[in-house]
Amino acid sequence: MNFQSNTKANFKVVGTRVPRPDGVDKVTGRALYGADFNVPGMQVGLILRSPHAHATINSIDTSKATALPGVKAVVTSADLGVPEDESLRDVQDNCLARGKVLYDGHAVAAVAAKDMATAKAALKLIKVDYTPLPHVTDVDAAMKLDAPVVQEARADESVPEGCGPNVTHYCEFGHGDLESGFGMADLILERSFTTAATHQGYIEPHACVASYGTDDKADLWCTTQGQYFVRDLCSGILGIEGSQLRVTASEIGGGFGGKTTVFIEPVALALSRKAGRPVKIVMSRVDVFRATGPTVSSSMDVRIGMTKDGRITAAEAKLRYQGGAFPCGTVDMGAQAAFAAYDLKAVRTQGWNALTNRPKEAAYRAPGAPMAIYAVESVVDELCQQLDLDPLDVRILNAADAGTKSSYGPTFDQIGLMATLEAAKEHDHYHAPLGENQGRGLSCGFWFNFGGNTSVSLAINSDGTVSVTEGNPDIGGSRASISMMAAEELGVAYEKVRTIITDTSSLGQNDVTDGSRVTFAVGLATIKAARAAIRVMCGRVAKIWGIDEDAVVWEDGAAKPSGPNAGDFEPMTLADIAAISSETGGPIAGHHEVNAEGAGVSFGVHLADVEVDPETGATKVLRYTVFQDAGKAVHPDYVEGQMQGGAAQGIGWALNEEYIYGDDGRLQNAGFLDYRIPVASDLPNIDTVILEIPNPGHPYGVRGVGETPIVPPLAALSNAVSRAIGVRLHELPMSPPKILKAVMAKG
Amino acid sequence: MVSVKLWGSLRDLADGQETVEVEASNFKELLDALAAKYPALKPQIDRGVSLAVDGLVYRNSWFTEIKPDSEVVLMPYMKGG
Amino acid sequence: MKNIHVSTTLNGDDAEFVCAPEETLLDALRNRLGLSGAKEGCGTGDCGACTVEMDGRLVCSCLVLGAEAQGAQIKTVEGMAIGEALHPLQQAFIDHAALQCGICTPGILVAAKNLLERNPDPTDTEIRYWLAGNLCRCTGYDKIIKAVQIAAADMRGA
Amino acid sequence: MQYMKPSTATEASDILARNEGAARILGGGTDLLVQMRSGMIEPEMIVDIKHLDGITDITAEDGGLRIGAAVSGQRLGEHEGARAMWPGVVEACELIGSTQIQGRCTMAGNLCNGGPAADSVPAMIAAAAVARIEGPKGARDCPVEEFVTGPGKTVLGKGEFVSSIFLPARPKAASDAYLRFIPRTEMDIAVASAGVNIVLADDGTIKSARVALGAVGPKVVLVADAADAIIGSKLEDPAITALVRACEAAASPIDDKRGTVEFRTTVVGVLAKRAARIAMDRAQENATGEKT
Repeated sequence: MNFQSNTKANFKVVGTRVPRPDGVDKVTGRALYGADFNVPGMQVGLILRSPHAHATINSIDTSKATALPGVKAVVTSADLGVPEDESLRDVQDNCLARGKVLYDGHAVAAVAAKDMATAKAALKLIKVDYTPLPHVTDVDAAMKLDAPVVQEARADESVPEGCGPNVTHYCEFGHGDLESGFGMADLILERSFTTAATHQGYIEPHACVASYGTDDKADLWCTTQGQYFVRDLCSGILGIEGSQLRVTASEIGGGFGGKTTVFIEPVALALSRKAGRPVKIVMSRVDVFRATGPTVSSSMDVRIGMTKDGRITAAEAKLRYQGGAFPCGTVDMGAQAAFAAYDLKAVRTQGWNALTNRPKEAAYRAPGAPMAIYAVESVVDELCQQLDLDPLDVRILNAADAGTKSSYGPTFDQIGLMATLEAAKEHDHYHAPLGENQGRGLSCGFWFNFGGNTSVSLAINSDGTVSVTEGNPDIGGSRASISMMAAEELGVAYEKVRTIITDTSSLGQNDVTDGSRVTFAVGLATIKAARAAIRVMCGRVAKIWGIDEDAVVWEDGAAKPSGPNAGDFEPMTLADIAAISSETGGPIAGHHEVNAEGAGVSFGVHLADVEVDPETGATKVLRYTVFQDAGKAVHPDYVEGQMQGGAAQGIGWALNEEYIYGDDGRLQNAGFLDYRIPVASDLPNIDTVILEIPNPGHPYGVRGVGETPIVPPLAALSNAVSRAIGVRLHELPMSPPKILKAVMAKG
Repeated sequence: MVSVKLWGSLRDLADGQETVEVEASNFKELLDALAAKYPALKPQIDRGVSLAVDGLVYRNSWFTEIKPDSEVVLMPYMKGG
Repeated sequence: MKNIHVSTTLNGDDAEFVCAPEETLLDALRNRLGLSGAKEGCGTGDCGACTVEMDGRLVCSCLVLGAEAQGAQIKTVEGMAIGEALHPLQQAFIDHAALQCGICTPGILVAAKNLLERNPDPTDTEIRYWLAGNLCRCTGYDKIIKAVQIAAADMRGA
Repeated sequence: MQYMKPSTATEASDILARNEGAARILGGGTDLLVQMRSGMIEPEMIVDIKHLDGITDITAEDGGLRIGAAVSGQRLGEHEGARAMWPGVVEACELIGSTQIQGRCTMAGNLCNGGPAADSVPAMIAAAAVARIEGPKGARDCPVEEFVTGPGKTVLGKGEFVSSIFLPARPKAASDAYLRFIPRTEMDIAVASAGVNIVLADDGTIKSARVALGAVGPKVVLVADAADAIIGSKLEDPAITALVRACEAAASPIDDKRGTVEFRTTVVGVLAKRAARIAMDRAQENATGEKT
């Protein structure tokens, strides 16, 4: 039979809305998350953090803490080596400061003690002698030539002469002749924007239990988006071999990119090594905000030229991002994504990254894209307003499509942007009447999507059931979609399949659950693993029937003769074959290991209706609709869930969420009270329209869907607010004081 | 020969060219050839690059086949959330 | 530090535990009584992940002392299902994909159950305001509200 | 640390007096436990007052209502009599925190915390509520507007605690309302707030009024000029304009992470205007028995 990939059209399981296999565990409280895991003899680990935005550490005196009864270990960066690899060194220095503290909340030392009270008392006994240094938290201030220097000599070779000392990276993308393009425009608008740093805001704080033996064998249980990456980082930092550190991922209480690195795990391992006992660290919410990765904050200039009939003639963006106290390349992705939705003859984006005294940036859902696209989509909207053009028609007129040379270089293959725009145009939301103080905004969004390293093992059990083993934590129902694809390929009932997520010692490498990769890449590997098992089963049946292996085909969950010439045999089902596997050659399994490519980009379009109270500046979201190309939607409920959840995060970013630093460089709102993520009563129902334009890179046509939906809400909300109040804001979040100020300034 | 399109900030490191030509039949040969011909590109290649071949983005697959008429675009190594 | 002996009723059963005076009910449930369904998301009453019922009222168990449970009736997510039968809310949450990561789910289920016992036929707006203290970062709340409505209809019919 | 559960007011007062500075009252605990958690306070003793006689009761008294210090927001909201008589106070108390916080928080605790943004306090001050204080020398009463002396500071002396809040009797043609502004729809601290209490004359004009503003100064303020602006009116436009001006003039807020001086000053006037209109509608309905 033919095992080549093909894009399947008729599905039995894929596309249905089956109950997720971990559902009962998660509605009964039985599921074990990071902080729910305990081992005997466990000590409590606590981390001492910097009260300064920027300071030299002259000395750390841990003697009194070490001497406190009940304290089992105290560690500082002196207990770790200095990794050669620069990015690993940055990760380590972020987990325990070396020489300088670089931001408010930067970890300095840690203790392990018999209980929380002792650990707290021990932290107070650690004496750190600091010399405070000048600090900088704003990106534009950090870019200046005379800005306080966060870290010396961190610029890479891309940074041109003449940049300030905190600029670590520069990038530029685009094609065509900008000046002649702008020359053809009837209207050119140039606008500047800023966006605040936002946090992923997962409800589960980071937590882990480390158990390090005197034989340098260690186990780590933690909440993470990628146990393998945690293993690689921790074994590098601790200087132990990867095989000797087994990392098991707990159930994960949200990540959104923020759990793609380590913060406490190497510290817990170092404490456990020194204490000779298991150590558990659970971060407080305050520490999560102060010391784990928010996204970048940005300052941006966008210039776009348009003809009076709505054709964009040239477009340019300058993006300045800060990603905290360590170099980061997020601006690369913003600069590439900024104009992805448009078919442009002349386009250029430039990006700069600057260091600031803020926590090290971590990935957050489509990292780098939301802010850049917000700026672009705001200017496109204003051009439409000034030229009196329909904003959706203008998007359709300029939309990227198959064959478009994208703003970041490659020529697009099949993409779903036009279909989503047309779906939005046909939808009744776009034509519904609006009342006083109400406005409608729209925005396109884009994300690249990735594949990546993936290993899947699939066993056919002798009772005719199927066990799938994979290595990517299930954040939003992926066990269900993986089981569905296995069932689909094997032709068995969904209920016959159970998918489990295993530890780093039990399966080959799996990249982090990021880049909207899991349903795509793990699904692909699962389908291929199932095909490998089918090949074994067909071989067994061929022997039983005494015919050629090629004369056996797999259909509807059973091996059948390929045609009348192959012979007349009763089909043998998977269960029939499994039951006699020990007699026919032993256990039957399939596996697949791949660095999956061909993920396929994803586009979305969002429509938002808002009402602004002109006397208070309060914005109420009245109606919201998400249109997105999902490729084949394996489990439509969870595809819709990604679209709704991303939209809600983007709405929070647009309206209220922000990192607020005081003049002292300290974070002022490290808690859910003043870091305001949307609550249930803030939001309307979020309607979804799934477009299914198959991805040719996946056997079932699957595309990643998780990240794109956070991108459009920023501009959709800003465009809606500006149309509601008749004046445009150029700053996120659009908190009520800013909106009221704009309304009052308008008069 | 394969034509490789460089992103803007790499062009200064490759004698100002937007497109460079190298002899390569796959991703790995292409990276090696680029680094040999334009040593200034090596730091970025070592940090990681992705490659778009005929519109599909590959993050680091050495043996991805490249045909002489393929559209090849170098991109920064990408990460997601 | 003098530990306190506490006798309470937990999901209908007598329960006893010893806790430190400053120890929260949440810590007592998780560390003394072995029930980890209530989660700590913030420790300051701002996220609702630790929601339990105490004498018929919803509380953030992170803002209640363990000592205060003396003589009280405490109900947690672990008490919602009866034997093999899930509570209609639990079933609706599974059937209608009202959870993604699931960390907020126990708190939301306890809060929603308390609402439906007071108001069997709430409006969407009433559900949204009742659950405003239960943060969910994954779902955008849409499917949660719908699942509560479906469970409410189911319970009215039952 | 110790956890104490006194059963009489004398016992409670005695414990507090003997442990001055080291003991803290536990009512609903929704502020206390947050402060303990953050390390802001480290009490040596916690005095749980929920077991004192009458402390969880709502009782009729002299035509008004006495609300025990441990009555939760949700319980107050369930009390039909309280809702009917002082809807503004009840709705203010119901705005303290989430449903879960409502199961525990109390008006007395909200008051004793001494914060300028406490939701129930402007409504209580507008209502001319009176705090009953128990102490070593027995009970004494203190008008709520005199209770807080500065941010986090109150009139409570050694061994004293609040045992109840008294909401006075009121005529039929009267009502109150409370509004606050928060950036979200729930779960935030008030950025500005206003409580308005009015009594109507037979001709439908406002006979007397009290207007209190929150989060626009170091403590909640009772603004006599704002009340004067609407007394004698039926909230016609000039009276409303005068009310807004008086509130803006009385506001002396700060810039912080929750709002700016400009924003708070503007919005507190808007809230006072809107609260006055709601109170007026309610009072007219009470006077005529008809919905307006």
